[in-house]
Amino acid sequence: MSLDDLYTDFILSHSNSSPHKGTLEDADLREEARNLSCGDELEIFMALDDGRISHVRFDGHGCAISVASASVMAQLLEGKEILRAREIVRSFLGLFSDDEVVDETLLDDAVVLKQVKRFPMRVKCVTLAWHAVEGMLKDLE
Amino acid sequence: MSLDDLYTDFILSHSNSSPHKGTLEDADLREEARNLSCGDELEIFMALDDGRISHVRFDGHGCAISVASASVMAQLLEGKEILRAREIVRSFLGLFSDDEVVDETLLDDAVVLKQVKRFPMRVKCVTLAWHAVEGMLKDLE
Amino acid sequence: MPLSNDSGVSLARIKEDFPVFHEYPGLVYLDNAATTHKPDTVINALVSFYTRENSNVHRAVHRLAERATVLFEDARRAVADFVNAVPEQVVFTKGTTESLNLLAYSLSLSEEFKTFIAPQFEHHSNFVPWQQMSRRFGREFIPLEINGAELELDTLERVISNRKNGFVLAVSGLTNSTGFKLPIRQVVDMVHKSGGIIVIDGAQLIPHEPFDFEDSMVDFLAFSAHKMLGPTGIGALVGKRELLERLPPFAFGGEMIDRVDLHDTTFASIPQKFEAGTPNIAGATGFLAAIDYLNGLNRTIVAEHIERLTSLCHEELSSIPGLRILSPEKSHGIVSFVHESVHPHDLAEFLSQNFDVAIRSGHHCAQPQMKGLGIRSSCRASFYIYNTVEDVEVLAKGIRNAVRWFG
Amino acid sequence: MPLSNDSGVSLARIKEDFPVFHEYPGLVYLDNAATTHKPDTVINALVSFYTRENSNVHRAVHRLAERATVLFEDARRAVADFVNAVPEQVVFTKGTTESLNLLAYSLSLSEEFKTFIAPQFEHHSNFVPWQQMSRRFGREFIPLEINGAELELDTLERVISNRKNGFVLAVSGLTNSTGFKLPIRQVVDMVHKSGGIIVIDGAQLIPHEPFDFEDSMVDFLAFSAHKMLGPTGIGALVGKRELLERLPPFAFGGEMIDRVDLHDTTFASIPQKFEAGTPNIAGATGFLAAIDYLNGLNRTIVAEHIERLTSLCHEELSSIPGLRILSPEKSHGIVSFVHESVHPHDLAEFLSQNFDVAIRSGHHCAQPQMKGLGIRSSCRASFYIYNTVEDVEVLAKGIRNAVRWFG
Ligand SMILES: Cc1ncc(COP(=O)(O)O)c(C=O)c1O
Ligand SMILES: Cc1ncc(COP(=O)(O)O)c(C=O)c1O
Repeated sequence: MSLDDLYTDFILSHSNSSPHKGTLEDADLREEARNLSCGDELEIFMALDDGRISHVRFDGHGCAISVASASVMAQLLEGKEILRAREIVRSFLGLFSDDEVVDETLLDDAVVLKQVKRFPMRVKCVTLAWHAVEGMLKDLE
Repeated sequence: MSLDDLYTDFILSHSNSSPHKGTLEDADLREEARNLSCGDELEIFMALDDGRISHVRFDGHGCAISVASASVMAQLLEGKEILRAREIVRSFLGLFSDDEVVDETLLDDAVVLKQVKRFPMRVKCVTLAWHAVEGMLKDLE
Repeated sequence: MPLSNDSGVSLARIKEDFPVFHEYPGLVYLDNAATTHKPDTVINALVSFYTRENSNVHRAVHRLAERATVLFEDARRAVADFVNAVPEQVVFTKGTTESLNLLAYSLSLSEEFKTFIAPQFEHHSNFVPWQQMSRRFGREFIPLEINGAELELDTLERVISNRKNGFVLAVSGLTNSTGFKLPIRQVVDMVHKSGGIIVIDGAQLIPHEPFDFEDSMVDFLAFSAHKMLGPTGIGALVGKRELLERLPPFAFGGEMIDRVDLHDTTFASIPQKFEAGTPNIAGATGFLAAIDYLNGLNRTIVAEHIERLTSLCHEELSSIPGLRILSPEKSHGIVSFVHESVHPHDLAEFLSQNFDVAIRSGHHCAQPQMKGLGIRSSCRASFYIYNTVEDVEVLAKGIRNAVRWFG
Repeated sequence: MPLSNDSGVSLARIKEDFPVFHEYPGLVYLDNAATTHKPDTVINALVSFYTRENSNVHRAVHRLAERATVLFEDARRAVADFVNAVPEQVVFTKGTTESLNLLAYSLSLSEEFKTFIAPQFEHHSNFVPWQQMSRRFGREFIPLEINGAELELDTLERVISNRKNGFVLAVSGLTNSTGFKLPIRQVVDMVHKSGGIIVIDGAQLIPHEPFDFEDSMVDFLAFSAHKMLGPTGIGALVGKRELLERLPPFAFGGEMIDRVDLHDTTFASIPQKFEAGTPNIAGATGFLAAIDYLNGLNRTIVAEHIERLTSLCHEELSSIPGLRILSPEKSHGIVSFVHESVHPHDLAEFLSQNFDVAIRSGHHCAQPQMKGLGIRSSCRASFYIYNTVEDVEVLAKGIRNAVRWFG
C-alpha cells in the first residue's frame, strides 16, 4: 500500500481548500459530527429550498480524510432533492459496509473515497460528515 | 516419583488406625483444624497436667496425609513439656518452609513426613493438625 | 469406529493436534471441566499474534494497530457467530467469573431487579456474586433448593410464580460438579412468563454443544475460552442488545468512554461500554483459533462421542464396590463420585502417580452442592473431544487399584 | 557504544530477541506506551506452558495442576521481587485498569475515605473510576488542576492540607500522554502528612525504572505486563498488607472464598481474596518470563539509553518549524507533539505508510489532559529498550517529509 493510495491529490486538494468550508448564517439545519477518539468535530450546515438542498457548508476541525469527505459530500448534495440526497448518503455509507449493494453511479467523484475501506481505522473519518447528514435528513420526517 | 514416595506404609498405617483417634471428654484445649478446599475438618483435643501435655486426641474427617500427620503429632507431643512441644511444632512446620533451619532430631519418626514437601498441593494436608496445635499452644500465653 | 468428523478425520486421532499429548503420551487427562488442553492451532495463533500483529487496539492508525484491531474484531465476530449472536452483543471479559460479576454488579445498580435467584448447585462464580451483591445493594437473594444434584421445575415454579417484581434467575446450563443438564427451553419460558430474566452460566455448556443465543431467548450467557480449547484470561458475556444498552457499565477506563469531562463521563456504545482498559488481545486471537478448531469438527458427532464416554464411565464405575456416583444418571461430560473408604484427594493423587490419570478432587467450587449431597468433597472425571474409551478404562482400573491399596 | 548490559550484550542487538523485528526488519516501533513487543523468551514461555503444564491452579492434586500452581506462584514471587514486595501483597489482575477499578471500588465500600483526588493529566483508567465511584457511592471527587502537562506541588498542597477526613490521591508515576515524571517521594510525604493514602498508577513507570515498593511508602501500585514485554491480559495490584487485609473484595467466585454458606460467605486471605475465577495462568508465566528478561539487563543502562533517545527526540523535533512539543523538557520515554498544519492522524498514517514508523495519535485516553493543553489530539512517540538512535532519526525525517507533503 503506497501513500498515494490514501492521500491522493483528490483528498489533499479537497482538504486543503474547499469551496464548501465555512458556516451558513441562515441554515435550516445544523448538526455536529464528532469523532471523540480523534478529537474531530465538524459542524454541518444545510439550507433548504422547496424540497431541495440549496446550500451545504461544514466547519470545524478534522483530519484530511474527514475534511475532504465533508467537502465532497457538500459538493455532491448541493442542488439535490431531499429524497435523492437520502439515496446518495445511503449509497456512500454502503461503500463501507460488507453486505450492502451500492449504486455507485449516484456517487460521482465521491466514489474514489471507497479506497479508504482498505484502511479500517480511517472508515470513521471518511463517514463522519455523512453520518451527521444522514441524521439531519432523517429528521425531515 | 513413585507412589511409595507419598503413600508409604508409615502413612497408611497411621491413617488407617491410630491409637490417638477419638475425642477427649475432659480436654483442657480444643481446636478445629479446617482445610476447606479439601472439605477436611479435624478436631484436636489436648489435656494438660502440670506444664505437660498429658493426652492428645484428634477426630474428624481427612485424607490419609492429614490424618497420618495428626496421628504422628499426637504420638510425639504426648508427655512433652509445653515449651518443648512448641519447639517441636515449630521444627515440624519449618520442614515445609524454605528459609528455616530445622532441628530434625526433635522430630523423631515425624521427620519422614518431610517427603510431602515434594508434593506442594499436599503441604496443606500434612501441616493441618500442626497449625491448629501451634495456635492452641500459643494461646497458653 | 464411527467417530469421524466432516472431513473424515477420526476423533481418535484428535490427540495428535494437542502438543501436551506429545509431551506426555501416557497422560489420561480427565480434568476438562477445570480447563481443557489447547490444539497447536491455538498455540500458534498466540505466537503469530506476538510475531506479526502485536499492538494495542482501537487507538492508533499505524499498520500493526490496524491489523491487531481487525483481528480482535474478527475474534468478536467468531464468538458471536459461534453462539448465533451479533458482534455488538459480545463483551470480552477475563472469563465466566468476570462476566457474571460484571452482570451481577450492573443488574444491582439497575432498579429493575429486586430479587436474585440461584440454585444451590451453582459454581461459586455464579452463586457468591449474586449473594454478595444482594447484601451490598439491598436486594433479596434466594438460594434455590435442589434435590441431590438436580433442580426440579416444581421448586422453581413455586419460587418464581406470582412474583410482583423483576427478578434474575442465574443458573448453569450444565453444572460443573455433577454434569446436570438444565432443560433450558422450559426454564426460560417459566422465567419469562413470571416476568424475570435469565442468566445462563455457560462455562460447561458452551464447550459441549451448539447453542443458539438468539433462538434460546436467554437474556445473558457467560463462558470462558480456556474450557473450550482457548487460552486463559479471556471469556465472553453475551447479552440481549436492549439489556446491554440499558445497563450501566461495570469498570471504567480507556476504551469504554465517549467524552470525559472533569466531573462527568459519557460512555461508548456496546460492547465497548463494558470493556475498560487494554483487552486480552492475544487471548482473543487464541479464542478465535479455538472456535475455528471446534467449527472444523462435526459437533453432533463430538457430543455423541462425549455422551458415550460419559455413559461408559457411569457403567464402569457403578460396578466398583463402595463407590457412589453423585452425578444424575444422564449427566453430560462429567461423572462425580466418592468412595466409602478412600478420601477423594488420596484417590486423585494415587491415580495421578500410578496411572497418569488426572481427575479433580475437592468441592469443585460448589460447597452448597456438596452440602446438598451430604458430602464434603468428591472426585470428578470430565471428558472432552480428545478423550477415548481407553481413558475411561484406565480410570476404572486405577480406581480399583486404589481401593485395594488404601483398603 | 557504551550501551551494554551486565553480560556485555549490546543494547543495539536487543532487537534480535524480538521476533516482530525479524518479521518486519524496517519497523520503527515508537508506540511503546500503548504496548511493547515481546522477546522470544516470553512467547516461548506461553508455548511451553500450554505444552507442558497447562492446567487449572490451586484446585487439583494431579501432576499438571501441581506444576501449573507452582509456576503461577513463582510468577507472583517474581512480580513481588521485581518491585520489592512480598508475594502476599501481589494481586494478579487483567491489567492496570482492572487493578485501579478493583481499588476504587473497594476503597469506596470502605468508610475510611471520603475524598478521591486525581490530577487532570491522568489516563482515563486512573481518572474515570475515581470520578464515577464517587458519584455512585457519594464520595467527593477532586480533579486536581494541572499546569500544562505538570502537577505543581503547591496545587497539591493547597488541596490536601487541612483535610479532616481520609482521602485517596491517585496519580501516575509517569504520565502516558506526555511523560511527566512525578516526584514520588515528595508527594508520598505530603499525602501521608495530610492523612491520606496514595495510589500510584505505574503503567508507564514500572516498565521504565527500578521501583522499591517497600521503601517508597506508597500504599498501592498498579501496572500491566503488556507494557513491559509481557503478554496481554495480565497485570498486578500491589498493596500494603494491612490495607489489603482490611479492604473488602471486589469480584466473587472460585478461588477467593473460604466457606460458602447459603446466605453468607467468608473469604480467603490475601492475595486470593481479590482473585476471583480462573486467573490468566499462561499470562502469569509470560509475565514471569518478561521480568526475567528485564532482570537480565542492566536497568540503569537501559534507563539512561531511553533518556538519551528521549532527549535526542526533543532536540530533533524542536528544530522542525511549526511543530510544538507538549511534553515537559525532562520527559521520560515519551515525546508528545502537534504540528500546526498536519492533523495528528494524518501525520501518524503518513509515517506508517512511508517510513514504517509506528507512533500513536489521538487523545491518548487523556481527554482532560488534552483540554489542559488546549488541543484535541496529539502525536506521541514513546521509546523502549529496543529502540535506537536511528529510530529517532527516521521519525524526524518522516515528520519533515509529512509537513512538506501536506503543506
Ligand atoms: C498511565 C496509564 N495508566 C493506565 C493505563 C491502562 O493500562 P491497561 O490498558 O493495560 O489496563 C495505561 C495504558 O493504557 C497508562 O499508560
Ligand atoms: C459452571 C461454571 N461456572 C463458572 C466457572 C468459572 O469459570 P472461570 O474460572 O473461567 O471464570 C466454572 C469453572 O471454573 C464453571 O464450571
